Amino acid sequence: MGDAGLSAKDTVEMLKAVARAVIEQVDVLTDADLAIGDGDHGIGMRRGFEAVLTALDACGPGIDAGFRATGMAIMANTGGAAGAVFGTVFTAGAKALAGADRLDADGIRRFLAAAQEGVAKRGGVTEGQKTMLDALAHADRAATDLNDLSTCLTAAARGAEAGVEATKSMIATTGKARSLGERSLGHPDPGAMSVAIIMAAMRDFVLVGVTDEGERIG
Amino acid sequence: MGDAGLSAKDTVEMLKAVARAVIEQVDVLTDADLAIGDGDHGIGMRRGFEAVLTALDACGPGIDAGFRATGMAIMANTGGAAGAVFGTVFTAGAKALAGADRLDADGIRRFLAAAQEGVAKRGGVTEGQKTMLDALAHADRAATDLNDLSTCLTAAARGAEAGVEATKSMIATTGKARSLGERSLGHPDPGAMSVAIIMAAMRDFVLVGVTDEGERIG
Amino acid sequence: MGKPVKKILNDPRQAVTQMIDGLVLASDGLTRRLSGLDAIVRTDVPDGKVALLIGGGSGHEPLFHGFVGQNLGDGAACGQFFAAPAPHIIYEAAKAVHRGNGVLFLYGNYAGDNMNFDIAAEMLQDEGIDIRTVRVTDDVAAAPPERTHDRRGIAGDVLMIKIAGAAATTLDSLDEVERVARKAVANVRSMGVAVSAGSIPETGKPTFELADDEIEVGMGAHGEAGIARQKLAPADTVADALLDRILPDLPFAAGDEVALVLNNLGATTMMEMLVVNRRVRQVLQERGIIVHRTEVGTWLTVQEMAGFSLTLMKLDAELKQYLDMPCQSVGFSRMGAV
Amino acid sequence: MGKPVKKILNDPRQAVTQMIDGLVLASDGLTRRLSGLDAIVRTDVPDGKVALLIGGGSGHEPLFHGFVGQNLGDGAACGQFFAAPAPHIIYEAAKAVHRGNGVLFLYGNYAGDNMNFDIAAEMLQDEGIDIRTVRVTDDVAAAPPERTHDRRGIAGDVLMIKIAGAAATTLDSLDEVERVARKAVANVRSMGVAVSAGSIPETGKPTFELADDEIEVGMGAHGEAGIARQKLAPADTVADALLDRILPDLPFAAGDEVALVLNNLGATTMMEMLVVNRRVRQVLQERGIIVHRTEVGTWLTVQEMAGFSLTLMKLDAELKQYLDMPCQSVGFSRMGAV
Ligand SMILES: Nc1ncnc2c1ncn2[C@@H]1O[C@H](COP(=O)(O)OP(=O)(O)O)[C@@H](O)[C@H]1O
Ligand SMILES: Nc1ncnc2c1ncn2[C@@H]1O[C@H](COP(=O)(O)OP(=O)(O)O)[C@@H](O)[C@H]1O
Ligand SMILES: [Mg+2]
Ligand SMILES: [Mg+2]
Ligand SMILES: [Mg+2]
Ligand SMILES: [Mg+2]
Repeated sequence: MGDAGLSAKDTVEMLKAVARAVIEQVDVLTDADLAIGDGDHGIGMRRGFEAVLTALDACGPGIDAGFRATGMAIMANTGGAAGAVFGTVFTAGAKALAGADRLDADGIRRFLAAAQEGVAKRGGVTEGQKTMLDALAHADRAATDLNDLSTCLTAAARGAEAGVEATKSMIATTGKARSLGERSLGHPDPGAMSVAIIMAAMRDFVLVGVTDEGERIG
Repeated sequence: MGDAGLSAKDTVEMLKAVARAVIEQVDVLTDADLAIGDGDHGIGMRRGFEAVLTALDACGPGIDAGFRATGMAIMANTGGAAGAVFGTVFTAGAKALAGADRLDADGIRRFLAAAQEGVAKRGGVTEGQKTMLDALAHADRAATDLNDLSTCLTAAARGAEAGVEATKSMIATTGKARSLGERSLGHPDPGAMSVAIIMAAMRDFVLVGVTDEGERIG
Repeated sequence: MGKPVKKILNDPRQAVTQMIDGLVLASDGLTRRLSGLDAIVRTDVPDGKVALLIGGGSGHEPLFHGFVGQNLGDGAACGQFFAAPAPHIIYEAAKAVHRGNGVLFLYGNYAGDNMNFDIAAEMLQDEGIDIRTVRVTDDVAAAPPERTHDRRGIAGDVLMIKIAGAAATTLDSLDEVERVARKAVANVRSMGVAVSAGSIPETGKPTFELADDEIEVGMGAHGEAGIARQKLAPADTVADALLDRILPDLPFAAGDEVALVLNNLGATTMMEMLVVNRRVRQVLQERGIIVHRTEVGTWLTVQEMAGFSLTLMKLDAELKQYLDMPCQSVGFSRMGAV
Repeated sequence: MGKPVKKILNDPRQAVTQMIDGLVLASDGLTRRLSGLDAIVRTDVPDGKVALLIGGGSGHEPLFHGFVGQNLGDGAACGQFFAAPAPHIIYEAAKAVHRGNGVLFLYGNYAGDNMNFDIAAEMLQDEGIDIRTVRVTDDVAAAPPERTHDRRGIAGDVLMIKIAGAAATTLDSLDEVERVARKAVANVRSMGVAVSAGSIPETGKPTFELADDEIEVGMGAHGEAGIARQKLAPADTVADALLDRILPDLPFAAGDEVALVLNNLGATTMMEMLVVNRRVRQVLQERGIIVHRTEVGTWLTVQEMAGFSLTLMKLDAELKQYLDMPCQSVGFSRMGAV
């Protein structure tokens, strides 16, 4: 598959896999937020993505429908900074994917570009402020010019990881970590970690491979 | 000395010795009150008897004056149940000693009798309710018919101790320990312990012996 | 629990007197301190007013002295930590608020308070001042119904001071104010639950020990033993346990109108108290008991003790009238029914 | 600190919704819940009234939702634990209190709250509803004076809601209410000190660690880092440290009239706060600063966190007028100047 990209149905499956992956990491994300925030990032993301699982069962046809359902569920159920920014990631992504009937590498790049733009606008942030935007930006750059879906997502996931690493050497200038100043150095940004989890889950879903009928192939 | 009893001046010295002895035991009394009360008996008694030391410096002539000054200082500065009952012990004692020009065995018995009567009336208690009244009563009975001051006080102090022992096998039916019911068994009553400290201090003062000029004699 | 609790104080032995200064300053002119005494009185007690004197040991702030104000206490005699005030403090406070129409003493039923207030009352009566005494005995855990005179006063104080204070502003005879206070105390019942201990600054020692998974139902405001030490339980279970003792005690019956108080002993969160309130209301509704007024807050504390108490008072038209009046003090203020 | 804190709750994940039910019940008919939503609104918002919508994360009770009532907030959007409310909750709450005369959004300045309230504001403005936003930025420890827009909102919320609520009842245009709120926020300054941490029930974990002999000056209401972690100090020293940062910041000068708030973060005793108040007043008197009104209590909490914050607001005749008006809610009630 790969090149052909994912059908709407498989896109929904992929987004469910993403949700399950984030939910699994609740403690890791909470501990990261305890270190430089208020310790609720994990439980907030779990709230949001548990709602995503339900929402995806009821979402309409079209690639963008899955992304929109995901974004709205996050926006409505997560709360906090994460609810706004991760909700924006997927609703902005949905707009960028309007009309697409398969999700391919180009779609992923349009998703990442729209997500960055949306978050930057909503959060009033730019790269280097130690937020999830840094992971998005790294993922986007890593995915440039890779036209095979699995290759593109593999690069994007690796890029997101690099973005998390990069946040360790940044001083937070927004969010609850801002007041730590220097003391935020050395700690990764929890939201950036969530982005990495999301991109890795997309990659894993595509690498394992799934037919349009949802049967796993070798 | 002994038979002759104490002069007013020595009585004041004796009461100061009593005050110092109680103040020394602050932690013992507080821990006893922590076990079956609210843990403030020691600090309350210290407040009261620190004021007694000051008051005794300014008190007038006469045996009863020292007892009255002591009782008023306790009443005004201790607070809680102890302030009322130990204040009563000495003010009632003062009334009983009115006119006496020396403090002898008979005076000690009148003091103990008046103290019991006053506390019973003020506290609405009788023997056996696990209060300081039990120590007073035991002390009084032990002192009966002993006409030598030091012998009388030695017996009274031993009696007070026996009273403390007796309270261990009583179930409190008044004060903060009441709600413990059965669980107050085994614990001595803090107020009774204070009575024992007071009587022991009087005994020690007389046994060591002091001339009317306040010089220690062998 | 073991090591002394961190507190932001100066010399602990000065804490009570410094607290009183801070309290008077916080009242924005509503109260003043009797010079050299641990007593607080209203600056503006009207002539001829029946005076209400409250008081008790310190360490329970904002009660008792934080309840001196408009339509509340006219004065308060403050004791040291967990210790009833000495007679001369009560005596001076009573003289300072007396306006020729008698003084009602209202305080919790503890041996120490009873004896010290009685001594003061005798001194004042010797001077021909009319003194009446009403002791709050709302703690059902402290003694069986036939021995209410052995019961401790806990958060029922909040409603008692509210009602007696409003009555003392409204009625013009001490007899009448005493009558209203006696009716109120006869109709109020409470029980508390302890979750963790508070400590006295001067000793730094917790007043009792509770295991990390234990609570004690019915424990008194100074750590006096309760009726059952048990494992930590869900809020609904705890609420039911309190109601099971309180409701049959008066008893409270279908059709009764009540005032409901949830009092925080110190460190419990408002969230917990509101979750408990939700369950309490479910049960009261099932029983057909109507809640006329609810108060959820922090009034009778035991330093940083965690836990809370539940209080119900059965109301009639007269008690409702006084409960609904406005009041203002550092510790308790209400706009009043409008 | 290590082991999960004992709390009297049912399922921790149900705590927020059960708390909201309990809060509405505690308001004795003054408020209602928007069905199926974590939002509370007054039952009786008059037609044509300028609406005041407040809100924020839960876990800080009685703020924010406990401040919905008479002459206070008309409605509140409630988030989960320490998490800003989602946009649709804010949207629905705003629609429920809107009476054709616009809505003022008043909340603490946090990235999460800002983004979620902004999203809702955009949705409402698309529908032609006039929305204005005032963010509380009183925490001087959070950023230097030239970057007040980076400052957190802490206990200044109490005075802000009191004043904006009274103004929204009195004034008939959103412009005017917004003007008063902006004047108030421009004149309020706060700083807090943390003594021990609170914990989120769902995780049972304290939001930060402090040694048994340490305090942190300037720490935020969610455990955000402060300006100095130091050894436990006497109350007077701590009061001075807070004033040293707050007074020069506005600055507050001789002759200024101020409102003074001492807010308990949870487990601190009222006695400690009053001892601190005593010192604060000594210093203000030395500086010639006049205290018009004092509030000492527990409003912006961080669960069972110990510590408190000091807030000063410089007042003019208009702000005093609104501050002195009566108000009533579960979390904050005043009889008003009489
Ligand atoms: N202004 C902002 N713009 C973009 N992302 C932000 C912003 N503020 C915070 N974030 C992201 O949100 C994360 C925190 O999310 P979370 O803890 O759930 O919310 P909160 O900070 O409200 O508790 C941070 O790690 C950061 O990545
Ligand atoms: N009704 C009473 N009559 C006589 N003595 C009493 C009474 N109640 C308490 N006491 C005595 O007071 C002691 C407690 O004193 P203290 O702890 O200082 O006062 P409080 O109980 O008010 O804290 C008890 O140990 C008991 O001996
Ligand atoms: Mg967070
Ligand atoms: Mg005691
Ligand atoms: Mg005591
Ligand atoms: Mg948060």
